Amino acid sequence: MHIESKKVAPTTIEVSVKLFAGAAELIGQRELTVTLTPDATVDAAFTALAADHPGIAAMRSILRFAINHDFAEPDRVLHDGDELALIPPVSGG
Amino acid sequence: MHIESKKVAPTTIEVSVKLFAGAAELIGQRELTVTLTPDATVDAAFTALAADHPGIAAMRSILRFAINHDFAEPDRVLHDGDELALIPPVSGG
Amino acid sequence: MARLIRVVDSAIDFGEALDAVAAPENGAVVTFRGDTRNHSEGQTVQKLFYEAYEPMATEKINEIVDEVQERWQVRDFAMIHRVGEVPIGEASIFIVAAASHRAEAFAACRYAIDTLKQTVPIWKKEYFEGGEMWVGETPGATRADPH
Amino acid sequence: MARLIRVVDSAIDFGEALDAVAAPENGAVVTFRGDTRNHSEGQTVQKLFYEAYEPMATEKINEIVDEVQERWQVRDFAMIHRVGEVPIGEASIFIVAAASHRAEAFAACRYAIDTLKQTVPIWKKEYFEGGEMWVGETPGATRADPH
Repeated sequence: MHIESKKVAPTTIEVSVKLFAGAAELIGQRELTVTLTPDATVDAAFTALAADHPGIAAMRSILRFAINHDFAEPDRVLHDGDELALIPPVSGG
Repeated sequence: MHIESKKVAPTTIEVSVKLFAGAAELIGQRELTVTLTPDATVDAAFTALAADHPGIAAMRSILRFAINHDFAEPDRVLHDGDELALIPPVSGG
Repeated sequence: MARLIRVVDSAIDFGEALDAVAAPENGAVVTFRGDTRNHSEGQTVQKLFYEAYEPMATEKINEIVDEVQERWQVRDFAMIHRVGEVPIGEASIFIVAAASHRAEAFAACRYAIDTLKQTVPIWKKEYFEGGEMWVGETPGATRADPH
Repeated sequence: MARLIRVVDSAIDFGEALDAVAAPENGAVVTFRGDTRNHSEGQTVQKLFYEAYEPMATEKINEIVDEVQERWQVRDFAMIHRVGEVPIGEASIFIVAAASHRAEAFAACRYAIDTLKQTVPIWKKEYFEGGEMWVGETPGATRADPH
């Protein structure tokens, strides 16, 4: 699917963003979609999200990220259809 | 009671001996009484026991002792009416 | 080699977890149960609420169990995490490690709960008198570990 | 501050021990269960038989719990040891340590079982194919810890 996307040279990709705990409460949604330029990083996705929902910017320092259920560094490149999760400090147990 | 015993200058004391696990099987009893001279030690009691039941002598190196439910060194002096227990290596749990 | 992993939204079935690890090879069974307690950091807690990111939470728990069974000789393992509201005195998590020997079972159980608290996307909200908070999210606040 | 200590001659009542430690102050409950397993030192075990020196055994267990509660903040504690015959897969011992936090509960539970195996006058006999032996009594034999 990624290969196919590259072939048609898309001008944007869509990434699904999952929100939890305080981040979900802050934004008022648990899931939304962001449209990004191809090869956008996790960081770029967060910046796009914060442009629409400025309140989330203050949480940046405590957030981790996951792409398709695996933790991912902020410089990881996203692909069309990826599921990006914002992971506030976990506190299970 | 000990003071009274001293007053009448008894020539012997009686100590109850409790036996467990392999020691009980070896001697074929779980409880018996040994008659000792006053101020006999735990060691002396064991020697007296081994005189009647020679098989127990081989266990000496692995035995601990308790007097009235507290662990006691072999040089502890016994008193009339004491309960002396031979404690093979414990293996509870 | 049994493994039971569940994220449930009602009371944890301890018997299910214990039955899952039963095997005549096991001599040592260590369990950890985390309950909602009525106090935290000097405040009176009224209840807890847990939220999980599924299926990532289950996937991360499976990774922990993979690691546990690689590091220690733990034959059977179960972990059940409850989400949603968990009243005082009820369990939010139950972990069972069963092995031949107790050293392995203790180490595995302890490692599993410690690691879960670092890597598994589950969140806890405390409801206390006069407020509520997602544990660990308050900027600058350092919360003690709840269990 | 509840404390339940029992030496019993039939199946251990786990619920009794768990109920005894229940308190809304406790966030962490760690248990250790020692079961009869079907192997020991490469031999096939058929059953175990336990014998206790009562009341010294109960007194020594109480001393362990005194020490546990002095060293760690463990609010509630239970220990039940079964004596007599214990078939494969059944429990000979069940220990429950309940505290506010898990570090204390784990440490207390581990210390209790380790110390019991050193100081409490209880003995275990293994019945295996072709023989039987009191664990630890065979001169020169070094037996591995059964759990």
